Amino acid sequence: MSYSILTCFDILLILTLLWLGWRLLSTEDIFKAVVLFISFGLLMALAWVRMRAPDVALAEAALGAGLTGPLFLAALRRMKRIHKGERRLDSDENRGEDHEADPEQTQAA
Amino acid sequence: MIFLHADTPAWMLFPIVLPLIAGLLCFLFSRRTFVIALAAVLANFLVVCLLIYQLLVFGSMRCHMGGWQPPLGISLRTDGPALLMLLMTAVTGLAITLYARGYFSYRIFDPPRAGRHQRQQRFFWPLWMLLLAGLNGLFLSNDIFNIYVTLELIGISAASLAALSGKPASQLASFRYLLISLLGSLTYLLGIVFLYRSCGVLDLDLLQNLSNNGPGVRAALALMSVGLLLKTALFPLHFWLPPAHANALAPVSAILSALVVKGSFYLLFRFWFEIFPSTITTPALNFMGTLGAAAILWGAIQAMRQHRLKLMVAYSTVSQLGYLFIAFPLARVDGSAQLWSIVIFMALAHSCAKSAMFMVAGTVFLHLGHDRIKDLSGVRATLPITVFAYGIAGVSLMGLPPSGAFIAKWMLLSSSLASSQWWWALVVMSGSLLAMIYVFRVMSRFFVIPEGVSFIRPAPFSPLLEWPALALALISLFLGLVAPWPLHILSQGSTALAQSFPGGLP
Amino acid sequence: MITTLLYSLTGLILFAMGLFTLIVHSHPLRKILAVNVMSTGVFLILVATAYTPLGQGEIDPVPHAMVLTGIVVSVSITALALILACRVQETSNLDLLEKSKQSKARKESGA
Amino acid sequence: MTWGQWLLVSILLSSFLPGIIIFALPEEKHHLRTILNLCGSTLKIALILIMDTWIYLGHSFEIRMVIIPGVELLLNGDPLSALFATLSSVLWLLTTVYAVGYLEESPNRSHFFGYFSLCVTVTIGIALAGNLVTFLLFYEMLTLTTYPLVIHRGTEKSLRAGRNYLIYAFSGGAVFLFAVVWLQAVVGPTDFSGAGFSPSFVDTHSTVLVLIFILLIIGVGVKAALVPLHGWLPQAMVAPAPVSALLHAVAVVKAGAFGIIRIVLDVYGAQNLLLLGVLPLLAGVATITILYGSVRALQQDGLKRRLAFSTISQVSYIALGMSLVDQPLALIGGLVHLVHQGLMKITLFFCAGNLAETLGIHRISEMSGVARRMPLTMAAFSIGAFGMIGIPPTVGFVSKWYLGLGGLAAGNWWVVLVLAVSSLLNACYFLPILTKAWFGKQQGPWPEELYVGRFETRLMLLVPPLVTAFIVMAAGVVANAQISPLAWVRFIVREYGL
Amino acid sequence: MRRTRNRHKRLDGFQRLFLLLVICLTALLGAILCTIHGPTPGLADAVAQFQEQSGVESPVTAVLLNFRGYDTLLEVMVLLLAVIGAWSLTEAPFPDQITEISPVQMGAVRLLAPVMCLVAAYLVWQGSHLAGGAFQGGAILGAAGVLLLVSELPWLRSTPVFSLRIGLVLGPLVFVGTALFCLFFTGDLLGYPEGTAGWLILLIETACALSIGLTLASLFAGGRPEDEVVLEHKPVDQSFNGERS
Repeated sequence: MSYSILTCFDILLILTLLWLGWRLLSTEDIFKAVVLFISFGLLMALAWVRMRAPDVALAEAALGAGLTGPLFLAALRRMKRIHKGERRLDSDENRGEDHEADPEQTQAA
Repeated sequence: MIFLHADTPAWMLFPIVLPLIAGLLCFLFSRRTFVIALAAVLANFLVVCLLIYQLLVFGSMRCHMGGWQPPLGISLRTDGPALLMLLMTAVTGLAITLYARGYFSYRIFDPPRAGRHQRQQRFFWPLWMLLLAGLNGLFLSNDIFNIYVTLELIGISAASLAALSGKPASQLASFRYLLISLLGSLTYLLGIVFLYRSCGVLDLDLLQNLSNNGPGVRAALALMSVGLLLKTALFPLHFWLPPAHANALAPVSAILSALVVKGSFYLLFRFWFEIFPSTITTPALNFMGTLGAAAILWGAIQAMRQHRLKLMVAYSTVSQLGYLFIAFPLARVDGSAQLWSIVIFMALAHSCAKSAMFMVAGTVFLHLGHDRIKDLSGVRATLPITVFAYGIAGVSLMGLPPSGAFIAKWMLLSSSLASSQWWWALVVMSGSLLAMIYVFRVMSRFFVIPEGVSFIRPAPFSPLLEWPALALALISLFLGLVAPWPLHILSQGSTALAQSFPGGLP
Repeated sequence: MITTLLYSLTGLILFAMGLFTLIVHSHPLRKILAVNVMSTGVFLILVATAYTPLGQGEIDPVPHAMVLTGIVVSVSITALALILACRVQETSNLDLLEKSKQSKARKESGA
Repeated sequence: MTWGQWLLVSILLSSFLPGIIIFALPEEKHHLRTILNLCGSTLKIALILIMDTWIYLGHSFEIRMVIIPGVELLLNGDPLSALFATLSSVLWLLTTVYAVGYLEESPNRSHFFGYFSLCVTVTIGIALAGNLVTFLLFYEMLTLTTYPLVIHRGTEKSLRAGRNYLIYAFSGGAVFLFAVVWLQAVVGPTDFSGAGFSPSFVDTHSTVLVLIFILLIIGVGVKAALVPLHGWLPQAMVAPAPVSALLHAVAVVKAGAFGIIRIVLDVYGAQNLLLLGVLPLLAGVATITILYGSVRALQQDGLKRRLAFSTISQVSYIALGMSLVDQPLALIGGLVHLVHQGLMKITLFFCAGNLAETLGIHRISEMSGVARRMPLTMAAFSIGAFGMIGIPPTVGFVSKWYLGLGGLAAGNWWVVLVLAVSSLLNACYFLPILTKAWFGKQQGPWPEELYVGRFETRLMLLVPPLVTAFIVMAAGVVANAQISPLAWVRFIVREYGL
Repeated sequence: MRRTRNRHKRLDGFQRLFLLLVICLTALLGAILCTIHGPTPGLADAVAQFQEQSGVESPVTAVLLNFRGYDTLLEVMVLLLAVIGAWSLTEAPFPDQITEISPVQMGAVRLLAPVMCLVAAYLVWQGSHLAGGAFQGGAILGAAGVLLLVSELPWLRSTPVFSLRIGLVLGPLVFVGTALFCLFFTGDLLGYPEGTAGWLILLIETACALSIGLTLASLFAGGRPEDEVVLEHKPVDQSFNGERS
């Protein structure tokens, strides 16, 4: 009888996972997708526990959700800032590193 | 204390561990990185020579990591093909290391962008050393999951190297390269999952002995092959290769074209003909051959149409990789021993010739500031050695005698004619002719004397830029003359190979 | 057994969804997300393979170790890919800016 | 290694090493370069003469190197290779002298002479090749080493010519490679043994063997400029005169012709070819080429172009001789023409180069009265032209005589007809030049008078054509003597037991 | 963005074809998966058999750091490679603006960071017998690093780069060093001498956890520190770039 309860839990978990996965891949807003991805990761941790893989669950919770999420958010923020056309004035490397395709400039140098 | 003797299997650890440590040190220290890298590459070369000696004297060896026998532990093994690939990596790597030194010191001399060039050099060495470790690990590994880790090691370092030039085009290409290589590794990993599920072991020897032929193994082999094909850039999965290779720095292009694609190809070949020979079918072989033929022709035609030297060389890589696959359908006649010699020869010759060619392209780029093919006139007089190297490398790419590629093409032709599959022979011949056209299209530009110039002074001589390319080109040219040696090494320790196909495939 | 199968199929579907998104969508972040979903799918199949219900024997730890390795690798590649994606945007944006500036300057000098 | 093997190696090295050193020499050291060149070529002649002597005395030597089963490098000194090697080395010495004079003060000489030496090395390699694989090796290398010479001027026109040359030559090479591999797959190793493969294969594989023969002839026919594979040759005239001389008389065209000889005599063997019945095919192609080349030569005004078409026509005499392989006399005619045509054609090209270099004359219409300005050059030219027409006592007559006799002996009256028509045509395109040069009146100043001095032109340009012209006469006069090309060819034919 | 939306709304021909292909392949692979669930032993028994000798109680840790320690060695390299790659690409971006950090947030950081370090240490320690280990501990450390980075603590920017590099390389170096040490003592790479396995594994795990934490935090920072590449205007080495005579 506990078997059937477990199976019900399994099916519920799987459906949620699939739904989250689908949403995060298809939602139009990238930010929303990232948030969904974090929750997907947390749910995955649950799935790992269910699979009797506590090591993987810990790693998933810490790495998958805990670090990948912030990484995505940071990248998103960085890209948005680029999108606004904001420019950093400090480093020379950002000033178009493509001089090499430009013969005049190289020869002048 | 255990001391290393000539017959100690532990020697085979050094080609992996030495570059690994060198990579760490190169990252840790910002000075003398070249010296560290050079020491590692030289030591690697010596150890590989020792390993070959070991193979010739004591035969194929296994080295068990941590003393754990498979299936529990990971093992490395040396055999003929693996050692030849190691040798190829060591020789090409040595030349590339020297060339990279010349390349960077030439560029750093250019004050306005010295900072950027300094940074490129700063990160080139650790990335290259770790890539070398990954490649050596890949060739030696005998564990299917360990191969996955080495693949990732190679993929990440290769993508980082490809982005090193900092040009937007190179970064975009590198991003795609990273994703593709990731996709390839994931597909490969999925294959491992299927394999583990059906066989329950990860060691290649055990997998070979199981000779499981069920649908799980078939699916696994298909998945792994697709993943590796993505990384090998076989037509039509080659789309990522030309931009990534052509936009990178010249030493990086040489590494990517000469070594990285060979790694995944080597695996693919090994899986097909050594580990799972009973799984493959004639239609699959013919399919691969067809793709290879398409790659030869398509790559060569694209190479002919390019306006930039590096792009041309990159497309030529696409074309040359096709030759490796066109050998597949010939397995039905010759068994895998002959096949190994074809592909190994092809790989060796191509690796040397192609890295020489990318070096030439880089040197020309450094001197002219561009690599537009139509404006290359007069280079013959400015960089005579470089142009000579280009010519010789071109001869090798065309497969003219006595280059190593000629030997490979000869074997291809005779196998295909002997098995009355003459259409493969026709493709090989037309591929050579197309290669002639694209090689000499550039060559003739080198020879043009610009209008109104009677005498061109040779450029300042930079030995480290010019000699490595020439040396590699010469090696690829004379590889054909010393063919008995590689064949001898190849026949060593691959007795299992010969037995696995007693009378050829069904 | 049914549990193993259920989770394996889920992993496979996740892999397929990720693959489809990776090829079809063009936004770099979405591509990276897709790759992450794919890898999660593969890991799920692998762990499900090792699963044995409680009290029916030892769990095979090798796939778990493999998945741990895989997770770490995938995190590092994700981080690298994200930074690379940012760089692509930065440089191409700046490149566009430079170019428009140059063309503007050319126009002005021409006028 | 035995001394004979050392001899073979040193014959190759005697031009290879100077070539490599010349590449490394700086541009300015032209004296050192000249000395190197001359020493190398003299040494080579000496070595080859030693080899000839020993071959005549019945020794034979070979170097064999097995690369993979089926691919062997084999260098072999036999009478036939001695013939070609001697011709090449003698003409190389003369051409070197000529080239030194011709290229005085022009740029990129170290480059030029480097490839020049390599080119001769490769030609000698072709002569010494002991099997089809080795022949193929040197055959492809010949294309590579001559290409930089063809495009030496670096102009767009020369690049175009070079491209065409490459496409023709490498396509031929590819066909040849294909045929060689196929032949090996059918009959096994293809050493130049003198007898050809076992006749038993003819019964079992006759269609395939015919096909392979056609492919092989196409492969070498590109370099031998058989119609319709001749397109590259007239275009390659943009190269400097020594190069043209080399291409036409010594290296490229001759390599093709030599290939035909090897295939007919050594690879297939006369008996097998007769059994296969492919010789009429070769005869047909040769006839068409002879007549077509002559007719086209008639239409040309450019002196070098006319000579080029004349080459196309003349080289096919060799093919014609080979197609009558069962007739020893015709065989002698064809073989000896290998030498004779080289001597005559190199004389003509030297003279054409002299005219261009001294007076800037490139066209026949500009040649009126030129003999009064350059009598010695035109005398040499006339001897060469008479040889081409086949007037006794020049060597051209000897070749045609033997070919004709051979044809008659076989009852092939058409051979004589072809020879007659071709000689007539030769006369038609050479005699007007001669009359114009000797008896015409100078019309206005020369196009571009570049040299005024004690002699009619630079001494180094003048001597080589005089020497070759002398040989053209002398070899014809003493054809029956102990030492002459003809005598050696008879020796060869004896060796082949025909 | 707009382009993505458009594409998303309606799939074009190629995409539909691809969808079909993916569905077919998935179905095929699923079917194969269903057929191969047969009883394969896996390596559970082998691991259990040698668990005693591995020096740790947790089977996963035993596989990770003993039986298949070589994999883990390479994997640690992969992590380091990601940092090298990231550093080679770009500098760490500057924050939008230096905002005053609220005392509440500061307090939270003051409280959380040490606790996280403690948790990390505990995870590494318990890795030998329960779930946990270098990766999990390192991840927690990395999270702590992220927390510090987000709070824009000024002293973070003034950390000498060389020490950062040492920290990053420490784990891999200790790992390789231990592996070589074992090689010279037992003749096997990572073949721990009798009785020392537990301690050596703990050593490796501790070093790796530190490095992994630093690595993850560096990856979060998004690029190399500012003064990573110091300009050296040294003349080109004459021995390598001599004039052609």
